[in-house]
Amino acid sequence: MGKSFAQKALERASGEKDLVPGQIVDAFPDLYMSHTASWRCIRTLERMGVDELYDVDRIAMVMDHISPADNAKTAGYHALCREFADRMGVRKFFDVNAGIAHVVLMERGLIKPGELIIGTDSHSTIYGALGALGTGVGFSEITATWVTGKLWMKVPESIKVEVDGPLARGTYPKDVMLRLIGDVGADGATYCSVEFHGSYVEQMSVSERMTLCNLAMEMGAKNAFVPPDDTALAYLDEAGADRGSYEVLLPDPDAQYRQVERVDGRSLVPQVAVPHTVDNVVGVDEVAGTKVDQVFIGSCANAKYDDLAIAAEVLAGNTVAPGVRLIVTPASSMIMAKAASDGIVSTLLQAGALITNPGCGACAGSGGAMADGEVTFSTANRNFQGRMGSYQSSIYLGSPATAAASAIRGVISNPQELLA
Amino acid sequence: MSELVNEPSARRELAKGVVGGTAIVFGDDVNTDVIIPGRYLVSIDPAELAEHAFEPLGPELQQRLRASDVVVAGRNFGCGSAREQASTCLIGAGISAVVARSFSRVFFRNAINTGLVAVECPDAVDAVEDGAEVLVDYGAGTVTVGGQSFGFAPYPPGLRVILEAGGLIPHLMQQAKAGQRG
Amino acid sequence: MTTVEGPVLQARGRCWTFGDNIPTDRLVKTKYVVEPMSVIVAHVLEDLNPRFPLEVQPGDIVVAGKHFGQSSGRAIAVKALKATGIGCVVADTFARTFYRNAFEVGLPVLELPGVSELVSDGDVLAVDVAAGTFRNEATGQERTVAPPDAFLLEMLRAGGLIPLAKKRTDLFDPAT
Amino acid sequence: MNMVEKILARASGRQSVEPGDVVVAEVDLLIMHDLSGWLTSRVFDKQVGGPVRHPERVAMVFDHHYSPPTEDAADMLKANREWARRNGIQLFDCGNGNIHHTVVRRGLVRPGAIVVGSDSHTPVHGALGAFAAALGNDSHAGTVLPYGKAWFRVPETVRVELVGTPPPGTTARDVALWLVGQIGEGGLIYAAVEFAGPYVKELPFWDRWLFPLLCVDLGAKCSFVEPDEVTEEFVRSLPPGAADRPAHSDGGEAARVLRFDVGGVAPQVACPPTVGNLADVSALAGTPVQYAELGGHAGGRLEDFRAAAEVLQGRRVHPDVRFNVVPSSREVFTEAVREGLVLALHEAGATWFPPSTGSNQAYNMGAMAAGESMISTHARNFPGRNGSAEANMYLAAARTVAASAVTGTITDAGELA
Repeated sequence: MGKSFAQKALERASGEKDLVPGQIVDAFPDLYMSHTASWRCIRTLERMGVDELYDVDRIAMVMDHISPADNAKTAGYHALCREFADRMGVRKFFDVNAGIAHVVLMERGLIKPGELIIGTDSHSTIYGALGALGTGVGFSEITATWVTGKLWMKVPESIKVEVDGPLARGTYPKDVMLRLIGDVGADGATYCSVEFHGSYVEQMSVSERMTLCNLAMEMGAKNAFVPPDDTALAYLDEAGADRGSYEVLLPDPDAQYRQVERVDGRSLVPQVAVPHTVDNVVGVDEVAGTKVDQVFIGSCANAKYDDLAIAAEVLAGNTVAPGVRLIVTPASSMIMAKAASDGIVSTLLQAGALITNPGCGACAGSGGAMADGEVTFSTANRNFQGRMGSYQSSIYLGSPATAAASAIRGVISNPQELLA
Repeated sequence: MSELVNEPSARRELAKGVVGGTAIVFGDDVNTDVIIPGRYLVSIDPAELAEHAFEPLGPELQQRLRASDVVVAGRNFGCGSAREQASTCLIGAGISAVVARSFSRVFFRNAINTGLVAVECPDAVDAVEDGAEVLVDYGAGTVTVGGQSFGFAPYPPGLRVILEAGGLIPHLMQQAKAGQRG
Repeated sequence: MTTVEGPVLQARGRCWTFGDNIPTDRLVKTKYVVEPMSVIVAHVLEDLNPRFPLEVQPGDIVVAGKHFGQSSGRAIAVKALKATGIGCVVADTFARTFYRNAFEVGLPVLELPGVSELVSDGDVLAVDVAAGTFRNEATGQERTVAPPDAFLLEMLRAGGLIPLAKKRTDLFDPAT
Repeated sequence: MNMVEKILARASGRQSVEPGDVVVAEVDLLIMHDLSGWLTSRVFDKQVGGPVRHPERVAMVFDHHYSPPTEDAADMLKANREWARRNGIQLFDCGNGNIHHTVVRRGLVRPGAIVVGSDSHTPVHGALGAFAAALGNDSHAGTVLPYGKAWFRVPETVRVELVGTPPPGTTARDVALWLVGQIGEGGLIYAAVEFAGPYVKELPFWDRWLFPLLCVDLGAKCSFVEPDEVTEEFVRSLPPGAADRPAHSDGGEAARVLRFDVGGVAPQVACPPTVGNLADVSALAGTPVQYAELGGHAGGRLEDFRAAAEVLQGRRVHPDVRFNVVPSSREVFTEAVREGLVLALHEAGATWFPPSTGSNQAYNMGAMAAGESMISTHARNFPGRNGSAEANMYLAAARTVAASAVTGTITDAGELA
């Protein structure tokens, strides 16, 4: 019987053969990512009284969640992380200026096909866009892995998602994923490895695949996966990952899937996740006209270069509606540089956007807090109650194009009307 | 050490293999932003976190939570972020077990790793009403509700050791000590 | 029963001394600015003397060096000092916005160059702002300076600018 | 009469005024930021009430927050927005820029006008030949909002004449910092400080700006540079606004004249704990810094970004330093993109932040842990303003800030290898 990607990746990481779904193994991850929560790992390590680490080169720390520090306490946590990285020789340390951990590690060639990557962030599923098995864990587990190099993993069942295209103008991978999450539900893929296949996925850029894999988390996935192809290898080349340093793992053609889901991109309209759950998804026209106070274009789901370019395309020649705040937070420093050099920053500024420093920004509580009764339209991946300020505020999720159109009109709007 | 071994009273009961008491019942898809809002993640102290557990749902519910021993929930409990404080705050609030139809996977991992009993038992969830007495016999693999007993798949031995040690870090430290002695 | 309109312009009480160039940021730290006065007053000047907010008594007198109350023009700093119930502030010199705010919120203050050399913490002082007189009862030293402008004294007696402006429509709103 | 006296006489309907007179004058512009606006609106609503007499003469600029980090901050901004809308007041929401730079760039400040605000640096508008003073919330709530008026005591004028040409590498900010050290904090309490002399006359507008800005640290009530061709040309570059009513001194009114030769001034650093604690940059060379920032009332100008870009050319920010760049206004940000400065500084390792007051008091950014140090173009360095009271803030010119960002220690740009 053929093997899924996850079976192969966990066999590689555990050194065991012929794993079957449900089996629990000790796996040795290739990289342990911890974001601003690293301070908790460091404190835990201190209390354990351990100072010998398994392999310091597998530690990656990125100060992305509260960047820059918002008070003396968080400044102290950042300082603790810097001091630790310096003392222990953590070379993959990225400070508050770098951007969102996932994006930073990928664009710098630190995530490679076939690898097992764990992170203190649930959206670590994103690493599947380069054919790695990425999954989120708690900070105790990261600390334990620093020390022992291993952690227990259950071999997941796999789900195959086929996306057919092309997508209609004004719809994007974000719309594909929101539709899919709406269809299968927030727990539709719990503990599963979600593999994306199909004609349209093959045409997607790595950035678009990142949006797919990132949002797979919102249907409960353990990890996500897009088969690495020439597109992925070219991305890795540019990111500086040596081709000899990794092995592409592909599922066997006769791999077993628990289920197969299909999204027909051709018939898709822009989708919106309505408060307060990500699987509460409707076509944009059903909520068009809802007043928004704030629009946030940011997060690891949709603040990559092409996301900013899409927003700029919609915003060009338009201005943000009076009374609406448009916050744009580029996902990384490299994305900011590209956007500054090719006119995207200018276009956004002229439209009235507030461009912040790269990082998680408002998605993780650095700014963008709302007062009672306010509404944000966001390109992020969560719309849970109270995530951005008041428990009595609302978050709608959609693509950068829908976000930009809604900023221009001051109400949730179908971007297809502006792109026509 | 006090921050690592979460809530000693819950552990004492664990040793006997049975935990439980009054249940508080939730629906499906309870997410981590509701369990412990992101703004409080600057703490890892169970007691401090417990003050803010379920804050978005209001003070009345929070009071009931603190007076309860078992969280009973529908599908996909703990969906959302990987924040370990989602289970730590429940321990701080005096919760000794969570019985749900299903868990999000990161929450499930975090529960084991912080020493919180988390069992999937849909039949028991069907039978529970708010405020009922729920006992989880963790060794026997049963949940008892009002005289009725429901089975659940016992933890794999590897995970059970972690849980019984009070979580992953205490488990590692026990191992290290044993190693030193040996 | 008598009604006192505005603050008493004479004060007699124990003195608390502070140095030169104290900014309003340190009277009321930024993080407390938006808090209710009951919270602010529990932290006033705590950075410079943690005992002050805990032990200050109504009628006590604050004595400072040069340029007291510099930096931000926030009146909240003066309101916080007033809320402690102190009788008045005497300083070698005041920052201008602090001085102005003091009269506007009704806290008596007296500018007396050299005063910081005349006092030690805990000395009992008697100050009459309207007369411009100062006496350190512990040392017997006395000083007299020109009192504040008549307009400022009128403001103090009215209880501050807002009550004064309501009364003196001839000044601020002659049209009505 | 001098410029200030003429403006106060006109606005209070008098033929003439003299130092010491108390006058009630018509106010042309009241400016408030998110914090002072909130405090003032509460006093107004609770203790005064009623309509705002001239809402078109009131502007609120959200600059301490560029994006609220907490629900409490969001509540404050929402209350401010609603209060501004209810009273018909002009609002410049988050991201437009620093309060003083924004109202100037939008053409709201005119020569000869009376400008008041709670921000202590409000006197900076004397750079345009306005009479500008910082008043407390109660003045605004009690008289400016309900009646359009405020009381003023006419200040004595002290004329500060600057002569000489500083050495290359010494910028206007260095001279301004140095002057605070020379005159001393609180050295000119209550004065109207006129900046004059050949050095000042030769400065372009945005460099002149730095002098009235510092007068608050001298204890002055207001400060000004007599309007001249430089002022006129600058005002012509602004969007049209209310009429200009420039006033000029008749000459010889100053109670005192202070004369300084700036010919030997080296680049300066103001050290903790106060703005008047000055030293030559060379005396501090080697002091480690973890943060560097271009921003604040005194920074975030195009001139600062150009100076930094020049220093950073062919160099990179030290890995241990976070170098934050905060434009003073949306206009400056847009122009910086156009000039390629955004890309140049970003690629050298700086991080751009939204137009605002940046790390001023650490509302959105700039919080430091105990023992950390920042060097910046900001206007203030009191302990506890930016996170821990055990953190250190050094103030300097953009060149010094950029050079220090490169080496990770306080560095004179002229000494960079």
